[in-house]
Order: sequence, then C-alpha cells, then structure tokens
Amino acid sequence: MANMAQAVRMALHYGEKHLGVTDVFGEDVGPPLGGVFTATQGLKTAWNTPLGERGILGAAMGIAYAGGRPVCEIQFCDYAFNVLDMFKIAGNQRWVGAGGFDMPIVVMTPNGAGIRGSVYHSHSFEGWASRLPGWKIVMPSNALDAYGLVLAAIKDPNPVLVLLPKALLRQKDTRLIPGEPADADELSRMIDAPVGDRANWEPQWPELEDHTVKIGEAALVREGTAGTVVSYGRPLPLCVQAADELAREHGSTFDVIDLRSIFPYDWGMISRSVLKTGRVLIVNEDTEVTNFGEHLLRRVIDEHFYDLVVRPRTLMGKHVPGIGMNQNYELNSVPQLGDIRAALWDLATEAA
Amino acid sequence: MANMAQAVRMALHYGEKHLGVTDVFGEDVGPPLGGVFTATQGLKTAWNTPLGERGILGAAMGIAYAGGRPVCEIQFCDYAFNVLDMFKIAGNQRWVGAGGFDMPIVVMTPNGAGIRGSVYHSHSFEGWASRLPGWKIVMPSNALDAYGLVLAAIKDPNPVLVLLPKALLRQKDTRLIPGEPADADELSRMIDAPVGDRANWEPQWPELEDHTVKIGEAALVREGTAGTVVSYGRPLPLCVQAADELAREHGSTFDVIDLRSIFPYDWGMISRSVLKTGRVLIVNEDTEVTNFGEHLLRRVIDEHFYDLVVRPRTLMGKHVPGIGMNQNYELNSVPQLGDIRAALWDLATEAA
Amino acid sequence: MPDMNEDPPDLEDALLRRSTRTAAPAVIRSGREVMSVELALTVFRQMLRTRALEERSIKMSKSGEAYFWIGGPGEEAFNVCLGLQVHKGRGPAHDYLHLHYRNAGVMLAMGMPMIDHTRQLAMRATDTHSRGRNFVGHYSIPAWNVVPVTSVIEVQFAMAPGTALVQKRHGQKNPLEAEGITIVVGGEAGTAEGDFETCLNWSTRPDNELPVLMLVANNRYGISTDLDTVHAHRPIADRGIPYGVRNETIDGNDPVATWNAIDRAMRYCRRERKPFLLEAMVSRLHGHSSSSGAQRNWTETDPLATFEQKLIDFGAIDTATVRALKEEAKKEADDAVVRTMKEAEPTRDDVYAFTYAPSAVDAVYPNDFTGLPEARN
Amino acid sequence: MPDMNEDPPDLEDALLRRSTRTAAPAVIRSGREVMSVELALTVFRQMLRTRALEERSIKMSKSGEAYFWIGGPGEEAFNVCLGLQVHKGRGPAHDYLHLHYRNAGVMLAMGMPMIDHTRQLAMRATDTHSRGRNFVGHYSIPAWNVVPVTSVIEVQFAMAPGTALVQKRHGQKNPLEAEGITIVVGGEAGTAEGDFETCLNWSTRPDNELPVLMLVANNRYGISTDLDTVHAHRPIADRGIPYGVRNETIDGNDPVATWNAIDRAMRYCRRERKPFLLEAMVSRLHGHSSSSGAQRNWTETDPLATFEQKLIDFGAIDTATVRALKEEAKKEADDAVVRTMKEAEPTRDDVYAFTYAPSAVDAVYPNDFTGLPEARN
Ligand SMILES: Cc1ncc(C[n+]2csc(CCOP(=O)(O)OP(=O)(O)O)c2C)c(N)n1
Ligand SMILES: Cc1ncc(C[n+]2csc(CCOP(=O)(O)OP(=O)(O)O)c2C)c(N)n1
Ligand SMILES: [Mg+2]
Ligand SMILES: [Mg+2]
Repeated sequence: MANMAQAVRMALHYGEKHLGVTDVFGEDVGPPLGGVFTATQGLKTAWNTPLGERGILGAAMGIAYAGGRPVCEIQFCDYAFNVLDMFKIAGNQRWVGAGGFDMPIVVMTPNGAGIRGSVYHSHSFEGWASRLPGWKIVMPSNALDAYGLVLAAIKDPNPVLVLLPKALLRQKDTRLIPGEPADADELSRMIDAPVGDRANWEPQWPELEDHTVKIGEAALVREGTAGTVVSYGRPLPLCVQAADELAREHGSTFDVIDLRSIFPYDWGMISRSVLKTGRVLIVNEDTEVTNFGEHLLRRVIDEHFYDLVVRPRTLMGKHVPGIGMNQNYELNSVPQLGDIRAALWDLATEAA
Repeated sequence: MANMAQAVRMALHYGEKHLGVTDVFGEDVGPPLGGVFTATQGLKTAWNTPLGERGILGAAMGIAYAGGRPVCEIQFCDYAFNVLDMFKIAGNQRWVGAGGFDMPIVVMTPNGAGIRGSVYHSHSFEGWASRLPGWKIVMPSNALDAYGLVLAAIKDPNPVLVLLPKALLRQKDTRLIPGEPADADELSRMIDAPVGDRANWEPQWPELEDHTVKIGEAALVREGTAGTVVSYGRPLPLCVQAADELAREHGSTFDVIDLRSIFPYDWGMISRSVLKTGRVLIVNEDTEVTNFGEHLLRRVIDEHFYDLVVRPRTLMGKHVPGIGMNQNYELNSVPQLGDIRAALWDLATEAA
Repeated sequence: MPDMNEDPPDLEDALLRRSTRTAAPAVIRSGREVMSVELALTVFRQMLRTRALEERSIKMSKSGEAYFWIGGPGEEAFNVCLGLQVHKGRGPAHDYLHLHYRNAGVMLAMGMPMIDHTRQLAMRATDTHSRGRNFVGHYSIPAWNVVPVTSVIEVQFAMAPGTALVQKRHGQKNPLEAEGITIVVGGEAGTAEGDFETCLNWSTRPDNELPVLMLVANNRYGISTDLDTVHAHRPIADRGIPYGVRNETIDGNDPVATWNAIDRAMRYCRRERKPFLLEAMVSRLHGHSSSSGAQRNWTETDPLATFEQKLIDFGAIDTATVRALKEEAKKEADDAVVRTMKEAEPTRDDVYAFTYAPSAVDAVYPNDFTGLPEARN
Repeated sequence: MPDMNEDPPDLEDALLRRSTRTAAPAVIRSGREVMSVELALTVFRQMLRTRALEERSIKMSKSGEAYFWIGGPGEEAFNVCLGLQVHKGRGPAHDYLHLHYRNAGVMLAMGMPMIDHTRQLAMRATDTHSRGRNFVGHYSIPAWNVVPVTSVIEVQFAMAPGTALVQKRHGQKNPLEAEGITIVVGGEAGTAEGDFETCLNWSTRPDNELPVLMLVANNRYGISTDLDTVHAHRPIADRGIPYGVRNETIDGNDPVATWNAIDRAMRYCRRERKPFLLEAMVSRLHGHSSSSGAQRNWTETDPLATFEQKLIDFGAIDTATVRALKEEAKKEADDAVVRTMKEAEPTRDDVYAFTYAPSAVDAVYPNDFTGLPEARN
C-alpha cells in the first residue's frame, strides 16, 4: 500500500541497514526536507549538498572509489545535463581502467512529465541514459517494483541509474512490500515526516525484508493474443488500462510488458511475445527522435522482421523543445490514454 | 582541392567578410594555433577562450542575444558533455520565449573516430545532438559540402551545430570551392600558417564566392537499383567505395545518399529511394543503442514497411564505453569498409 | 493612477506628486547612506505594488487560477532599487538583464504592467514571455533586453559575458553609447555551480574586462538547504577577490543602502567597463515556492514593513496614505487577474510554434517547425 | 641497480648509497628552504629516471612504436617531490591520487616500474592501467589508490571530495589510520572549469572540511593558450581565499622549495583534516603533446639541469656520477621498451571486457558485457 516515494525511502533504509549504504545525498535530500518528493525522509545517512550536480556525481564517484556505497540524487533529471560527461566517466572508467576499480553508485532522479512541471520538470531521461555504456538503467512503474529495483541497484557493483516517474511517485501500490504494515495510515505515521517542525522527529521503520527485482527482468503484466505492448514507467499503467478496456469491450487481449530495466532490457520476453503475436507497439513519453523505443524497434526489425504480421508501431512524445506549462501542451505532446488505446486498437485490427 | 579544414576556414573567412560573423572563438581557436585542426587559422575575428565549454557556449549565446554573429568551437565533441544543458537552452529558448529572441549561433566540433584518438577523441555526437529540439545539425563528408554547410549554418538564424568528421578534416576534395585557386600548393601558401613563428603572418584570402548547401538537402552521390544506402560523415566515403566496388565487380548498383543534414533530414530523398529499391541500409559510426540511424529506420518502418522487399538494415558502432587506443579496438567497434561492403552485398542479394 | 499599470515609472512625476508635502524631510538616512524622500516614496510605491502582485500571485496558485508559483516577496527593496536604475531599451547601448526567477519587482519598477506577469502565471496564450509555456517570473522582453529567464540555476552567469562583450565593443566604437552594462542576478545557493566562476573568469580576461554587474540575492537558503551548512562562512562577495573584481555585501532589505550600493556598482561598471560583484542579503517571506506551501514566514525581516515604518518615523508619509497606496496596488493586481482570466489559453495548434526562426537556407523548415521532416517534393 | 625497475624507492637505501661521500655538504639550500643532500640525491635520481622515460616515450611516438605522447618533461621536480611523499597503499588509511596526465614522475617516485608506463604507451594487452585502451599517462592502480586518470580536464577535482570524505570518516573511527589524504592534480588552464571551484566548495562545508591537497601545476599554457591572455593576472592559489583555504604558490622547478612546500601542505591536510591549495610554477619542455610536435623548447627553465648544476655547485655530486646515472636511467627506459614491444596486443575478443563487474542481481549480464541483450531463456 506504500506509494512509490515511500517505497524508495524504505528501500534506502533497507540499504542502510542491510546492504552497507553509507551515504544518501543530493540537493535537499537530507533534513529537514528529505527530498522534494519525500523519498529520503528520515534516513540515517541522508545529507544535503551544495547546489551542484557535478559535485554530487563527483562525490558519489569518489566515495565509491574509496569503498563507500553512495546513493545520490539529481533533484530532477532535467538538471542532469551539465554533468553528462561525469555520467560517461562513471560508466566507462571500469572499461577504460581495465577493470581496476568498480563503481558501485546509485543515482536516483525523477523522470518525465505529468506534474505540471513546465519545461524544466518534465524531461524524459531514458533516451540519454541508454546512450551511456557501462550504466544500468531501471525505471519502475509501481511502488513494489521501485522497492525491488532500488535494492537491486544498491546490490549491483556497477553504476545504476534509477529513473522515478514523477507522476507516479505518489501512487499507492495495491501490494505490500515485505514487512510493510498492512494499514497505509499506520505506515504513514511511522515513516512520513510530520508537517511543521521536524527537528526531533525520528521515523519508526518497519522490519523490512529483502525483495529484489533483478536488473534485466521485465514483467508480463497482462497476457493476450491480439498484440504486444512494450512500455515502462509512467505510460505503463495507461497501457494496462487501455489493454483492459479493449479486453472488456472488444475481447482483444494483449501482452503488456513492463520493461522495468531500460538497460539491459529483457529481450527474451519481448522476442517471445512478438513471435507469438506478430504485432507490436512500443510506448514511452520521451521525445521521438533518437528515442530508446526506436532502438527496441530496431531489435524487433533485426530479429523478427519476417515474423511480423503488421507494421510494428511506436508511440512516443513529440519532438518538441519542452513540455509547456499549460496543460494543452502536455496533452498534445505526450502520449495520453486515448492515444494509447487508439494505437492498440489500430494494431490489433489492421488486416494481416 | 582544399581539404576540409581549409574549406571550413575559408567559409569562416567568407562569413566574416560577407555575412557579419563577429566572433570565431574557442579553446586554441585564435592565434597562434588557429585551432587544433587548423580550421580557424588567420581569421580576423578568431580569439582564444579560457578552458571551459560552458563559458564558450554561454558567451556565444550572450553574443547572439546582443546582436552578434558568433561561431564557436568545442575543441572535440568528446568535451561537449558538461554543457548539454546549455545546448538544450540554446535550442529551446526561442520556443520557450514565445519567439522573442533568435539564437543565431554556430557551434563547430570535430566528431567521430579515425585519428587514433583513444577514448576521448573518438566520440560520435550526432545521436546526442539529434535529441536537441530547436537545433539544426549538419555533417559534411567532403570539403565542398563543408564550405557550403558552414555558410548555411552562418546564414541560418537558428542554432546550428556543424559536426566535422575528424578523420576527414585533412582529406582534399577533388572539386574547387568557388574562388579557390586551382593549385592546392598555391592555396596552402596563401592561407596555411607557416610552421614556426607566426607573429607577423597574415593570410592572403582568395576572392571566395557564395556556395550554400541548404540545410535539409541530402546529396544522391551514387545512383543504383540494388538497394539504398543512407549515411553521412566519415563512413560516407566508405559507402561510396563499397558501392563502387560492388558495381564494378558484380554489377550491383546502389543509391548512396549523403544525408549532410542530420536534422532536419531529407526525408523526401530517402523515401523516394526506398520506394524505388525496397532495400535499405543505414550506416553510421555512432554507438548502436538509441542511435539516430534507428530513428531513420523507424521512419522507414512507419512509412514504407509494406514497400520493403527485404529486412531493412543498420550498420552502426558497437555499444562500447569508448574507442580504445589500440587499433584492434576501433577496427572491431566502428564499421569498416569490409563491414559496409558485406552488409551491402547481403542487402542486395537477399532473396525477396 | 489608472495608468500606473502601463506607464514606466517616472522619477520626476513622483517628485511632483510628493512635493506638496510641506513638513516632510528632504532625505531619508540609513547609517551613512542617504536617499531623497522623493525617491524613497517612489521606491516604496513600487515595493508596495510588487508585494501586492506577489500576494495576488500566491493566491492564484492556491485558488486554482494558476498552478505553480515562485517569486520574490522579501526581495522588494533589492528588486525595485535595481529596476529603477536600469538603462532600459533594446540593443547594446542599453543594459542587458539576465534575471533570476524572483525579479517581478525589477520588471514592475521598469514599467512592466502587472498583467504581463499574471498572464504567464495563468498560462494564457497572451503571455508574451512564453505563450503559457513557462513558470511565472520567467520573463522575456526583447524591447528591454530582458533575455529569457530559465529555471536552470546559474546558466545566466555563463551567458552574461557574451552580452557584455558586445556592449564593450559597441561602446568603443560608439563613445556616445558606451554605458550599457550587463546585469546578471542569481541566488546564493546557485553560486556553487561553476557558471558563477565562469562569469568571474570571462569578465576579467586581461585587456578584456567586461561591464558585468553580478548580483547575488542571498536569502540564505536553496529550497530547504541552509547556506551555513553547505558553504564556508564567508561572504559570497569574496568570490570576486581572486579575480580582482570589486565587490560588496549589503543589506538588501534596506532600500537606502541598496539604492546607493547599486548606484555605485552600476556607475563603476558603466564608466570603468569592468565587472562588479554585489551581494545583497534579502528575505524569503513565503518560502521557496508554492511547492513548499508558500506560507508566510514571520521570522524573516520584511523590507516593506520596515521601510514603511521608517518613512513614517521620518515623517515622510502618513498611515492613511500608506493604506490608500496599498488599496490601490491591491486593486491593480486584482484587475490584472480579472482581465487575465478572461483571455484565451494556447491550443494544440501552438505546440510547435516558435521553435525555429524563418530561414532562407533551410529546405525543410523555411518558416517554423512543423513536425518531423516530411517528403515534400 | 637492475632492480630499480621493480622496487619502490627507498629513502634509507639512498642514504646508505650516498653516505660514502666524504666531502659532501649535509644540506642543499634554496633561499630559506633546506633539504638534506641524501634526500636531494634521491630526488635527483628519480628526476633523471623520469626524464629518461619521458624522452624515450617521445621517441616511441615518433618512431611508430607508439602514436600519441603526452607527459611531464619540465615537471620532474614537482612530480618526484610529490610521489616520494605519498602515503602509498590501498584504502582510506592511505592517500588517494586523482592525477593529471603529466604525472609519470609521481608514479616512478612511488615505485612504478617503467614498463607499466611503456606498456600503455605501446597499447599492449599487458597494460594494467587500461589494456591498451587509453593514452599514456592515464594510470589506474588500485593497490595504490591511483584512480583512473581521464582525459577530460578537471573532473578529478569534482571527485576528490568524495574520497576525502571517506578518509575523514575513516580517521574519525580509526584514530590510528587518520592521516590518509586525497591528492588531486591538474593544470592551470583547467582551473577555469567549474570543477575546480566545486572542489573548493565541497572541501570546506562547515564542520565537514576535507583533507584534500589541491595541486595546480602551472606551466602557463593550455595547449597554445597563454594563461596571461585568458586569466586575470593573479595567482591561481588566490582561488582558495573566498573559502578560507590555505594556499601557496611555489617555484615548482626548485626541488628544495617544492619538497618543503609539499611537506608542509601535506602535514596540514593530514593533521588538520582540511584542504590546502598549492600552485607550483613548472616548465613545459616539449610542448603540449606529440600533437604539437613534442619538440624541445629551449627557452623554458629545465628543473633537472638546474638541479644538476646546483648539486654540482654544492659539491653533492660530480659530473661522472651524473653521467653514469643518466646512462643507467636511459638503459632502464630502453630495456622497458624492448620488453614492451615483444608483448601481445589486445584483440577483437577484448572489445567488451571489463565493462561491468559481475553482479548477482543482473539477469542479463551476471558477469560482464557480452553485446546487446539476447534472448536466453
Ligand atoms: C541546475 C539546477 N539544479 C537544481 C535545480 C532545482 N532548484 C530550483 S531552485 C533551487 C535552489 C536555488 O537556490 P538559490 O540559488 O539560493 O536561489 P533562491 O531560490 O534562494 O532565490 C534548486 C536546487 C535547478 N533549478 N537547476
Ligand atoms: C573538458 C575538456 N576540454 C578540453 C580538452 C582539450 N584539452 C586537452 S589538454 C588542454 C589544455 C589543458 O591545459 P592545463 O589545464 O593548463 O594543463 P596542461 O596540459 O598545461 O598540463 C585542453 C584544452 C579536454 N581534454 N577536456
Ligand atoms: Mg537562496
Ligand atoms: Mg597548463
């Protein structure tokens, strides 16, 4: 029943307690705020940094070099673009350095649109991130997966980027994280910082248990025959909703794949599904020119061109300089439920 | 007969003299060096900056805001990754600012592998650049186009990124730039800085003429029927060579399209050729995950899936953290002549 | 004053308006700094207007008339004293402004009508700064050299040397137009980004010093982070020392000190064609933004209240006049909102507009962006 | 001394070796700075070895045995005095090194065999720093806390606070292991990148000062760009002032001054657990790199030649011994190259190796990168 921000917080607590996490840091990550989305409230090792993404990533790399286990945050992925060189180095240092040093860092950052964040709180980062060899990139679409992927990210001795869909951070899961109290209000009383003075507040952590979602393992969240939908992050629940509607109203069922890991991705699951359905739609909210979904499409073409029964499709964000503040911009540049539903219907009904 | 570095230099001189260029600047761009590839030697407005890519792009933007016409250089595209945020802003400011200010800047930067440059002088940038809405991105494969594209970049009132294939900068063109003396040695005596003391050296510029290659116009450099090859920059001459060899040895001819502009790209030319041949190979040297070639492939799939007679192909750089110094790394991670030739042959001979 | 909204503030007007007072003193003092009462009243009136606009803006974000609010309550003294001293106009003979997102007071003091602010806040198609695309306070005014404000912290400091370079050259060629300077404003937390240093470095190249007035509005917080916990306990102004950049730290809540400090710093930049770094200690009266609740923080010094008290203490104004001015400002803000809310919103057709300037050398986008390249011939 | 190549330099050895000299003075002086003759001779020998290696390296790049050369001829005094004073080892109790690409002398003084340098230069599979992938001088030595050198200017300054933070904490928990510091080295031009400032800022957070020794090797050029044309005429060391960071500028060509300055700075960092910024003025004897020709520039001061002369003048060494030492060093370098050139090059099978560390939680790459994800189940 935790929301995604709480799930991340609990995963980080688990990391501090059981997995050797030494530092959770970034702009406004420590007390009193505990992160602009509350994802780091009450954590023992959380601290605030100067305002500088280069310092944040640099410090994380240094801490890792010296044997620490850092988790750092870029406050919004929109602000990661002054430090891509250091992302590259974090990703390539092991290869370049002939395997001398590992780089066990976790970078978390809120991703995508959907919170009326205007131009600089609506970027999608996975297209950029997928161009960073040496990194692993994950993006949960629900709280339980967020918990499981953050644990995997901490355990993995390589740099892992955890992209958190901004618009889903306050979404409650229907499932419980192992150890989480069944009552959401109780959870909130235990681990949410009070409004107002927090100087003497301390969280009461539930006895959490391990629940690791392996990197590179997608989830088949719906099964069907009319087509395959591959998505992740924010549009994923919309894909599920569209698929459920079409199943209910027209009896067309779909394989809906929640990729969860952007890199490495679960090619096996995609491949099996495409072989089965011969129809595929790839959905994400990132801008459409040189989009990671186009990479997935290329893999489909490379390996299943002759297995496809109809044209494979992508549904992606428009190639625009930004998401505008007025909702009419976002509604017309980021795939919406109606767009996804229409694309699915189109995919399922095109004559073979 | 100029090489590409000379062509760029002449274009910038033409820009200073006829198109209002006010500043050509960057690290080591001014005297005495005139650029690490000599592309800015002898220019009237060339000056050296402090070592800082953020200052360079920032100054360019400021100069443009105040009515100047700046051309700046990032010494190697490998060093552009600490300033992608400002690239984004240069590209989005007009859209965000409701068209209030234009941003007539030109950024030049050497691109790609091929000069034994090891990890940090071998990056390809077009994949990143193509994700920057509001920018125009061009990449010449020969000196005459370099001249023409730089002139277009200067004339265009929008931010234009000129990617110069490092490995081709010293390649001489067989054609003359309008106004260029026919004798290459004479040109060299006129515009190449002498070795040694240059304090009193002044270039003697030929009377150059306008020659503009429009942004968004590709060149069909070979015509054929067995397939379509789309490429640009460094691999382009290799594609031509491979196509010529296959034509000579096997009578298989190809449309070879030199895209020249990455964005906007000449979709019309690609589309017509694919309709004609039904077979397409896209070649570039950038890393293969979320590669601009995958975008082109997606367009092909979107609009010509049912026109294709065989599986469309891409040939791109491997997904590696870098190009290693030892040639065995580059030879095995960047498409080589043999790879291109094999891919073309494969494309042409696959049974429909 | 129904025209207050549209007209640029006019010092001489203000002088006239107030000159009927008989018993009023000639100057207002603050330590060794002095300001004429006439000017003080002009500053005060603009501070009041700014506060009224900010308070109405916060209300909009809470009422659903708008969503996100960010702004400068607590920085009125600093912003107004700056705005009134800008050499306003277009091109390098005039000042360039690279602003932060808390500078409504600068704009109002320069003469921007309130509705130009509320249109952006309410995301209307009539928003000239961004056509309803950007957060409030992200101004863009070509006619006044106000280059687009961006949310990305500190990048304005990397751009400022560029405008200043053109200004310096322009002045060398046109001695009668040699006083345009570049004004760049940011918060104190942002100075931890390298761009702040870039500005210092690029503005002090030997024989190429640039007329950049670097302003840091130090409210002691970056969102929730106390400066004292992340920065050595030294003035931000000290950052000028390694470059030989003149610098000063002032009480930005004191309009008398602030006016004079900005005046001196500007004169130095204008005449010497060199940079100056001025740090103003200011308040943050409503927290960081609507994201943090935008509740009034009563522990911070209110520059408006203290100036009001000072003017009353000096006998420069009476409470009835203050009340009237406040009413007037509030009404002005309310009227702007009422008009704003009747205006159209951008539509789906606006999505691509203004991406590209028309270009004769572009075969695909000769006019503007129209979606992915299409086959057109 | 056939073992010179493999053994770490040993001060006591050097003392013994020289102690037979009878007429030699006890100390070498430079202004008010003093150094024992024994130490001076050790420093001199390491400087000679470094020079021999660099000259042989340049030759390799010209002969085709290698391609690109970059290095530190002209920085021998600085590099050797640094390398001999490092607390060498693995983990936070020892020093971390975030180096520049001109630090061969540091490594040789620490005891790295020459062949570990030439293997990288000749791009051999035996290159332990990068398996033939990176430029020469881009060392990586986990056993000595030498983190991978990257060509990207100045990023090491953003990473340095990270290692220092772990060291500070480690020392607080383990008082007997409380002297490990972080040493970060860069050129002067690179200080224009914001990362230099990041290091100053992050190393001086109140109550969180960090033991970072920031070293700037100021050779007055960034490739072709004269510092005096792009930077205010002030010492780089002044950059410490706004943060209260102790700082000093020294003649890095003078081993006596340099040794003592590094000693003092290191002691401060080790004991006070706070940062120090030391700027060393050095020479660049062969230009920027092989890209600029790597020709000897005879107008620059040669720290080796001047030190040699000084030692002779002081009677600490004679020319015959100098000649013998030079021969020895040259032979050592030649031998390293001969051995290197016989070793294997990396092959196509190496392309992906070392991308990822093995991971039990990765379903696709449990061991290392193996190309794009494949269907495996
Ligand atoms: C590059 C960048 N990083 C992070 C942010 C998120 N952010 C927005 S405002 C802010 C704090 C700014 O503090 P300061 O510079 O003191 O300005 P103030 O808001 O106090 O006026 C942060 C971290 C951002 N906008 N840009
Ligand atoms: C971020 C970045 N920008 C540009 C370069 C290209 N480059 C390599 S060395 C160099 C000059 C460095 O000068 P300095 O810092 O003084 O070091 P030096 O080479 O003099 O030791 C430049 C500009 C780079 N390597 N990294
Ligand atoms: Mg602040
Ligand atoms: Mg230098």
